[in-house]
Amino acid sequence: MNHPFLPLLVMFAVASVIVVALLTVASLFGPKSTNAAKNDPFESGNPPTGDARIRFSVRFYLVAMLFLIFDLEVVFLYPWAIYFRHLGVFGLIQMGIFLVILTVGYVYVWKKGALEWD
Amino acid sequence: MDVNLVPLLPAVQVLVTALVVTLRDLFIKDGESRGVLAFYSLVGLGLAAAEVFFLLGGRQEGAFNDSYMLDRFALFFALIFILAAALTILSAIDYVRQTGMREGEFYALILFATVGMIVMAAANDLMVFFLGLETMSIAVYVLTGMWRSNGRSSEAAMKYFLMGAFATGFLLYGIALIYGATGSTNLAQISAYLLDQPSEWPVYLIGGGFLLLIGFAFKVGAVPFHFWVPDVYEGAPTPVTGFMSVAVKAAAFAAWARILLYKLSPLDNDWVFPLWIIAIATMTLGNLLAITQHSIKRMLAYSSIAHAGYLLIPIVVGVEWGGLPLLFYLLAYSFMTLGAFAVLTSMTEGDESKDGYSDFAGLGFKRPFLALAMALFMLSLAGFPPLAGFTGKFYVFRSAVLSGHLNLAIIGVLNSLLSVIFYLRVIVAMYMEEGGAAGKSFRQAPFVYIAVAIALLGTIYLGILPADALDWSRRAFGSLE
Amino acid sequence: MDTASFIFYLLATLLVIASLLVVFLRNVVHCAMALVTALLLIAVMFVTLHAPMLCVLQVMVYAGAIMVLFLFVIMFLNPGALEQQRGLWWGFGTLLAMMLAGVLVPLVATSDLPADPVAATELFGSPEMLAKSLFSDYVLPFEIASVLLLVAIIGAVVLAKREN
Amino acid sequence: MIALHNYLILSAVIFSIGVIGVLIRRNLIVVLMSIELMLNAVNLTFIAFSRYLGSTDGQVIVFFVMAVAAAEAVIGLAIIISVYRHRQSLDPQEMQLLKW
Amino acid sequence: MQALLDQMIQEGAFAGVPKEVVYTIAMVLTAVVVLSAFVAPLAGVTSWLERRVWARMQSRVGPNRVGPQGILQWLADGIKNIMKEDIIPTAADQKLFPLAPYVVFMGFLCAFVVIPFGESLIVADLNIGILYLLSVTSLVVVGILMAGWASNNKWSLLGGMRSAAQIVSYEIPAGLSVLTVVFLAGTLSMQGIIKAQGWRPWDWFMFHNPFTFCAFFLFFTAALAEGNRTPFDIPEAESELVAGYVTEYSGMRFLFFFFAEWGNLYVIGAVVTTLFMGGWQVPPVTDNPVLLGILQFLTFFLKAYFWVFVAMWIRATLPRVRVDQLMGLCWKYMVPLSFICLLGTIGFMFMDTNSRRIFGAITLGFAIATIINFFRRVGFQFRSAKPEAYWKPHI
Repeated sequence: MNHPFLPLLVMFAVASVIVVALLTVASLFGPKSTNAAKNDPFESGNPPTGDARIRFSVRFYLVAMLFLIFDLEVVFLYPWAIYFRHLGVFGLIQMGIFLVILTVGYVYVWKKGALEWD
Repeated sequence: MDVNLVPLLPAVQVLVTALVVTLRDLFIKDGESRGVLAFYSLVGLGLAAAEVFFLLGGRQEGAFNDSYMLDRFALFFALIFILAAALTILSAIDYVRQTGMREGEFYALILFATVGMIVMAAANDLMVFFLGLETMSIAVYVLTGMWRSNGRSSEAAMKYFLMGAFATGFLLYGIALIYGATGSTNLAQISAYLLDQPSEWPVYLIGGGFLLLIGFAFKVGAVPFHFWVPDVYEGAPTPVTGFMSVAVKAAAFAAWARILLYKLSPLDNDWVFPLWIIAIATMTLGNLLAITQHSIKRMLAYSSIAHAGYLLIPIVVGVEWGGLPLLFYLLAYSFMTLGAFAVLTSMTEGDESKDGYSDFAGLGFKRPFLALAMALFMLSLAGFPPLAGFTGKFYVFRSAVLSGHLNLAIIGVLNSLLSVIFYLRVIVAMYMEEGGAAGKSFRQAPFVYIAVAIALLGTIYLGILPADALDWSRRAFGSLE
Repeated sequence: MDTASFIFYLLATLLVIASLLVVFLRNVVHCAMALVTALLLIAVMFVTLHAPMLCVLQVMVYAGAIMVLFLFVIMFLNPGALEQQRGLWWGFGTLLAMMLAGVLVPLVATSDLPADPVAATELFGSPEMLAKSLFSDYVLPFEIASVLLLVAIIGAVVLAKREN
Repeated sequence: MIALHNYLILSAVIFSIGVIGVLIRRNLIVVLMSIELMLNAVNLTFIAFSRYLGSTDGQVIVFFVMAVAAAEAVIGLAIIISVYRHRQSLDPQEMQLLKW
Repeated sequence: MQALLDQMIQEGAFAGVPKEVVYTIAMVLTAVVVLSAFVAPLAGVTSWLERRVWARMQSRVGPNRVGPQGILQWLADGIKNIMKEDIIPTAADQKLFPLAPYVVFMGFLCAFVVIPFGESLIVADLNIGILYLLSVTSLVVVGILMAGWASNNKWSLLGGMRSAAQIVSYEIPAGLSVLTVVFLAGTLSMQGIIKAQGWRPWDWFMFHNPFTFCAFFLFFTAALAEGNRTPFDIPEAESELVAGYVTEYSGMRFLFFFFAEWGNLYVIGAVVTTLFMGGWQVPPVTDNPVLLGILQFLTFFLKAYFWVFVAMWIRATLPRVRVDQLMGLCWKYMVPLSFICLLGTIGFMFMDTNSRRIFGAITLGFAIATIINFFRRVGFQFRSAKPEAYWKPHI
């Protein structure tokens, strides 16, 4: 029962209650007058044109892809960092190989221009 | 912690080559020749092959707590993979330029896939195997979709990827259940557990074995899970198709042989019957559908399904008789299939792959060498003596007979007879019809000719003088003990 | 019913609902959000199974990175139109998968499974223990994983980046 | 305490739900998400086993499964993008060249 | 917390009540107190202070009407927002649109769980503390994308996408710079990291060696970018994108986003303090646990708030960077740099303590020299310009 994550759960529950309470209060006090103009998407006062769900450039995908791969790299580095003292030079070599291989990926991406934002 | 790095040598060699090729490619300007990359790749593969031979002579050891065993079995397969990679690269040099694919990445990905395969064949731990499999699969998915100006290529990649990832799910679930039952992913410990407590296995262990089986069946394209094969093989760039049908299949069979056939053999009784059905269905369906095809590439895809069926026979037969024919047949199959796809590659004109029967019409007069080689590959695939295919089939069916699976042998022979129809059709087209595509001369595509010649030599050699290779196969499988 | 069981059944119910939503909702973005929910619930389950490290990694890698990638691609393609529901095929597929569940569930629902977890020490599931296992028993998979990630980087650039 | 088979049944059910998604959905991205769901169900199995066997191996394996899932997601989505460039559709039924 | 409770239970403070109930009630109470008496005023006062500081730096006055010096401005704003209409546009996604602020807000609140205000003043000292913080941050991205997409507005969608791309990119250098500290501390627990440092500045990780000093700046920069703060506030660049992903929001839901943003500012300060500046470490001046606790809290709070102030200062000083500069800075400079910092720190771990201390001292000396130089320059400005208003902050 005395789980280390229990405070987190409690915090979460309390926060939810507060958020919901605030929203309820707001909806009780706030005015409710709707009209067509208010419900339109905001486009700096112009009448909205076209669909808002425009298509995006593929570079967003490339950034997210890079993030995902490097995030995994960081994720692997964390356990290594806390255990590094016990691993010594052997650990250094292990991680060295890992990092060299991924650095090739980094250089590759850079030279291919996937890091350019235009 | 034992740190014995010698067994990693071939895999590391190929990996380093791949890294070098990747990096070198970045520093060649657009428009300059990238021929040096293919050269690097071939040299690296050659060195890896030399290392394999060197290691064959020495003592075979495991590394990393025996989670990686580079025994003769693994070395045998490493040779097949290196051979397949080298022939693929050779036959692709002109093709890649012609189709506008990215050369550096193409060679590098072939090499990365090879690394994954070597790891798969040597893996003595389910996690090592799994990661090797994924490295290989992902590289091959990308290779399949690399011909970006061609819509078929990316669709084939899509299909291959979805099927592969779906199969991965099953495979992984199987690994999870086996891990749960035995408390380990190390094959040595798993098999020790199986021998320790005979027949008191929990149900989910057997279930895990079956899930692994499904995963493998997907990867080799055995019948209920074969439907992706023709489309993917047809859509992929031709050299990649050759690589897939040989190396990927061999890698899957290597892992299958080591994991299911050998280490989990105590569970055999449960899956012999389903496998028997799968084997028969795979060869029959593959051959029947191959007859109806109009494209040689697609025909070869179905033929590759059928060959997966033949290769399943030794697996049904079991450890005692199945080892030698499985390995030998894979070797023979590699040569003839790679050769056939190399010829097919040479037929490409510009952006179009000329792979219909009609495109081959009259090739015998235009390009006598290519046509002759193609004819021999077809005959070998059909199982005519004195070619490699015949020897391989002979030993496969012999093992079935000796182990008392006479029915399998009979169906196999009947299937081989059936397959003659569509293999001979190619020869008929080449020598008895006219028109069709021109194919490439030696001057236009010298490397394809070299690849074809190597494959042809192998096919003939294994057919006429199989003794050495048989001996190798026997000792390779024996090293699993 | 004690608290632990209550939490388990609550999580399990929510998880099944979230997974069903992933599969049956018609709007792709809604599916993605349902999947995020399912992944978070699985992360919470990891905590109840004494795997706090895996829990945060699950949130970081799956919910925080993989799902962002999915959302980016959804935004990139913006399929817009809702997928049409097709009664027959949906029913058939569902039936097939239920047959699979019918095989899998009895498989694992046996009584020869340990009923109680091994008494967990303070260290079990801690980052230190995980690191110890990862860097002594799983060195080789770790290195292969780097190759895998490299292949993924190269593949993604090859397939998705526009040629200059 | 909750017995192990509860967790296993749960993950088998989630796995099957993922399979449903792969079989019935026509939107490739959702199919990919269903595959991710399947892998996660397997992760749950691993973690449950690791807890009840008292071995850390299961947790380390999940580490690797995450790496694999990430690589698969990256490649899968890249392939989806390249298919979309040719087809302008995410529906496998509309691929004309290759029959599904 | 736990120790204190255990002691009280032992002394018979809650006789007859089961232990679990006591714990649970204590936790709920703590959570309520933390949320309503600390987090809310903190974010609110920060918003007021930011406007004040910013105004002074631009020779304006800023809000000074509600309460003394306008300090209750945030309450007035809060009440105003509660009275506002909660508009959900017809074109918006009716399910995800209301949910998005909630996700962002929760992600921000969850961060407070692991922030160590004192030796025993922490809601939960998880053994994965810092990773937990990073994972919570990455969850906010989902909320932002949700808001951007659900609004069905071009500004929102573009703002959300940019914001998400920016946050995820800067998470890499942030994670790598945190790693340098994790290396030195050998633990992921927030308390463990603080305990590995001392109260003296030269015991802080910031001045451990030149590389950690560099890592500190990288982390702070990356954290600002993750919080969408100037100079990295492209996603909300009002001249381009109106208000980014919050364009369509109004009333309470709008407030939640901003609440999270200002609160997040403090979280950044707190994390920087924990990782690089010795956290709550105080000189051992007293044995009284209560007094010590207060001292620790004040130390931590002030250190953290100093960085909040720096963030405000930066916002008032620097112009916004362009979007391509933003991504280029992250991927081409900060990622490799943080890698170098990491490798350098590893190198220093193999160095013996004494030689290591020399480098630490040089780093500290450099920092002090910079600060002194800064004040010299400021003094020069004052002397030559004689701006009288500077000395009247109470206007």
